[in-house]
This record gives sequence, C-alpha cells and structure tokens, in this order.
Amino acid sequence: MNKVNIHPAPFNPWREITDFQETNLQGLCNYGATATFVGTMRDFNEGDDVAEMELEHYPAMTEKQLQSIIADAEQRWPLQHVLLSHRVGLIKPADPIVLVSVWSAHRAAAFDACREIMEALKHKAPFWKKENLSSGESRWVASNTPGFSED
Amino acid sequence: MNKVNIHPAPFNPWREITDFQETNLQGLCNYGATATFVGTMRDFNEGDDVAEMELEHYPAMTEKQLQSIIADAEQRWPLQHVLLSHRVGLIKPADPIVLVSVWSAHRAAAFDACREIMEALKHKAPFWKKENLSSGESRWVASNTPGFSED
Amino acid sequence: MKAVKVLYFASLRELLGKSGDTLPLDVEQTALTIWQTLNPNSSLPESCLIAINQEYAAADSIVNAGDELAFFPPVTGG
Amino acid sequence: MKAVKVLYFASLRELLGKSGDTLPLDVEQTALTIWQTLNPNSSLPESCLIAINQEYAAADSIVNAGDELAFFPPVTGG
Repeated sequence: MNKVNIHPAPFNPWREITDFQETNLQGLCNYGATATFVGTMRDFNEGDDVAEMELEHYPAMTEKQLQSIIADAEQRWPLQHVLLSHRVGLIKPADPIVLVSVWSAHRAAAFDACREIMEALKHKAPFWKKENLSSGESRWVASNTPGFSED
Repeated sequence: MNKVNIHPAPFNPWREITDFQETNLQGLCNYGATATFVGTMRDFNEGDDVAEMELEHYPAMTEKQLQSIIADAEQRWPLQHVLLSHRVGLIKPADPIVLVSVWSAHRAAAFDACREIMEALKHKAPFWKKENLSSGESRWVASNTPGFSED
Repeated sequence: MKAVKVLYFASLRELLGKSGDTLPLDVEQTALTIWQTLNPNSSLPESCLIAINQEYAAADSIVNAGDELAFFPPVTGG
Repeated sequence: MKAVKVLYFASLRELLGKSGDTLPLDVEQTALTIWQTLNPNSSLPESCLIAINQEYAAADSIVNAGDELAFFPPVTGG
C-alpha cells in the first residue's frame, strides 16, 4: 500500500505515520523495519536568515513523478508500504517540508529505499523553493545540497 | 540533547519522537533533517511462526553502551539530537522493539548516523532475543540479519 | 484547430513574466522550436528542464497538438 | 575479603543453570582463569563475549577484586 500526499497547509509527519499505520497496517506482523526521513525548514541558509519560504510545484507532474519514484524503488527492494508527503505553499521555519517513510521486512531494504526515494525526489520531483530573507530580499534556491557526505 | 530509554512495557515510537521534539526542540529552527528507524517484531522468522519474544538485557551495561554508541556517532557527524529507545521484556508481534532518531542540519549526516547507530546497537548493545514459537518450542536468536544489502 | 499548452515555472515564470502560453500547432515540432517561437527574445536557458505530458523530455523531443509542454529550472524540493 | 561479581546472560545463563557467581579474589586474575575456576566442567564457548565493569574485554583481560565480570553470547538486540 503506497500513499502520496501534497499538503498546502502545515502537516505533522509523526501523526501522518501513525494514521497511515492505523489505517493500513492494523493487524499486520510482517514488517520488521520502518525507515523514515523528515525534512524541516531551517531559518538559515547560505549565510542568511530566512523568514519564510514559498514552495511552488507543477501539480499534474508532481503526483506522477512521486508515484514513479516509488515504483522505481519497488523494483529494487522488497518494500511493503511507502508513505510520501510533501508540503507546498508558504512555509515557516520549523515546518516539516517532506516525509518519506518506508516499511519492509528487513532494515537494509528500508534504509536503502528511504534514502534513494529521498534523493530521487530531490532530483526529479517538480518542486521549487523561493526564500524570503529577513533582510526583505527574495531569491530562488538554485540547487540542492548533496545527499551524501563527501568522503 | 540526547536521550536513551529502556522500556519494559510497549511504547509508541511516533509518540515518543513527538514528545521529544515538544520537550527539547520547541522553538528551534536549526535542524533540517530527521532520520528515524523503528524495528518491529515480526511473527515469522527463519521459517517458523513466532508467538512472542523475550528480550533480556544487561541493564548496567546497556545504558553505558548506548551512550557510548551515541558519543561515537557524534564524533563522526554533526548531530544536534539523538533519541534512542529499546524495548525489553515480553514482546508480541507488531510491538516496536527499537527506535533510533537523529536530528541534524543536513540529511547526509542524519541518514549516515541513524544507520550507523542502528548497526552499532545490533553489534554492541547487550540485548538477547529468545523466540517462543507457535509450535511451543523456544529458541535463542543466534545472530542478527545483515544490515546492508549484499550487492 | 488543435494547440499545445505551454507552462513555465518558478524563476523561469518570473523571468518571462508569464506562467503559460497556448500555441496553435498544425504539424509536430520540437520543444526547442516551440520555445523559440514563443520567446524570440530569450534563448532557452542551458539548465532548463523540459517535460512533455508531465514526463521529462529533451529539447529535441517532438511535441504534438494536444500535448502539455513545460519548461522549468532545476528542481529544489525535499 | 574482596570478591569479584560474575554475571551470565541469556543462553549461557540457561546452559550453566545460574545467573551469577561471587568469587573471593586475593590477587588479580584473567577473565578466563576466573571462568575456569567457577566452571571447571564447561569450557568457555568460543563465541562468548566478556565485559569487565560493563566494558567489553578479552579472555586474557585482568580482573581485580571489586570488578563486575560478565560472560554472554553474541548480542541480538535491535
């Protein structure tokens, strides 16, 4: 069972996982591993104070891309459930932006798939961030930070 | 801020994360990434139906080892908070067994540290699982499953 | 007559001062040709991403009447 | 007189039929020697892990009076 949510208003990722489990995993005892990632808005980026952020997207393509990212992960790992949520609209510091949650029988698949889905989302899903700085200036975020440590 | 919990009774990992955030991260806007792992009891292992599990530990050493595992991770990655919870006692299928939750500014550190803490816990923390099978037989789990895909 | 619906997003939308265009289309054309027809004074940015019917495509991909064509900068979600 | 507190866990506890021992200790001894003194009929299992004062140690690590010495099988938590 997979679910994709686009939230135009603030959402609570932990409540969302709880609701998903209560709705879809009730009585199931076959999942041993849940790997989850939550991305949250920081109030600081590239040396500047960020007051708020506008998150634009391409609605018709977003849903298609997120479903396709999940389908790709399912080809690579034995996944039982994927929950993928993303915020759009006007975002304040400490607001959750993205939630990726993956259920599998074993932890290797859950960890690998959660991270890969997050990287794929960063590279393929049509979302754009515009930062409104405390200084009054606005700027589009040009590119994402790397998803892996440089070592 | 780090926290280690040993639970002799069932616990809800998502509620625990929520409480931890409300208590310790209120008003903070510096964390951008939260990576979480939850291990849950399955009702099936090595070809047999498992009715329940007894989780024994070495209390004085458990706390020391878990704190030392967190300290090791903090040496390797810039972490802001770590929440580590583990269940002991009599466990039923679908009960959460372990929770690892890591907060950092960026996702690479959060993902890396969450996984490494989980692997270290599996290899170093003094917990032992005994499975009571549906057949009436009991057996100690001999070793853990691998934490990384063999590829 | 059939047409192609064109969409612009984010910084590209602001740069062009419009969120979309509708272009009547008799014969199939490449995405690049359509961009050049609609935006004769702006060359297609090198980093620009292109989607046809919500799937990623290239500048020389063929667009037919009835398709939805989108141009946008590198994505920065998550 | 001072002593060393010895603990056994999990399958090892069941195998030996006891969860611990107390051994009076005059002079320092290795963990292995203490095991052999307390369990003359069971050799130390090859996979056995050893902790002195809740820190991992080796079979030839030195144990002093007042220490807590633990023997246990490979851990299987998480």
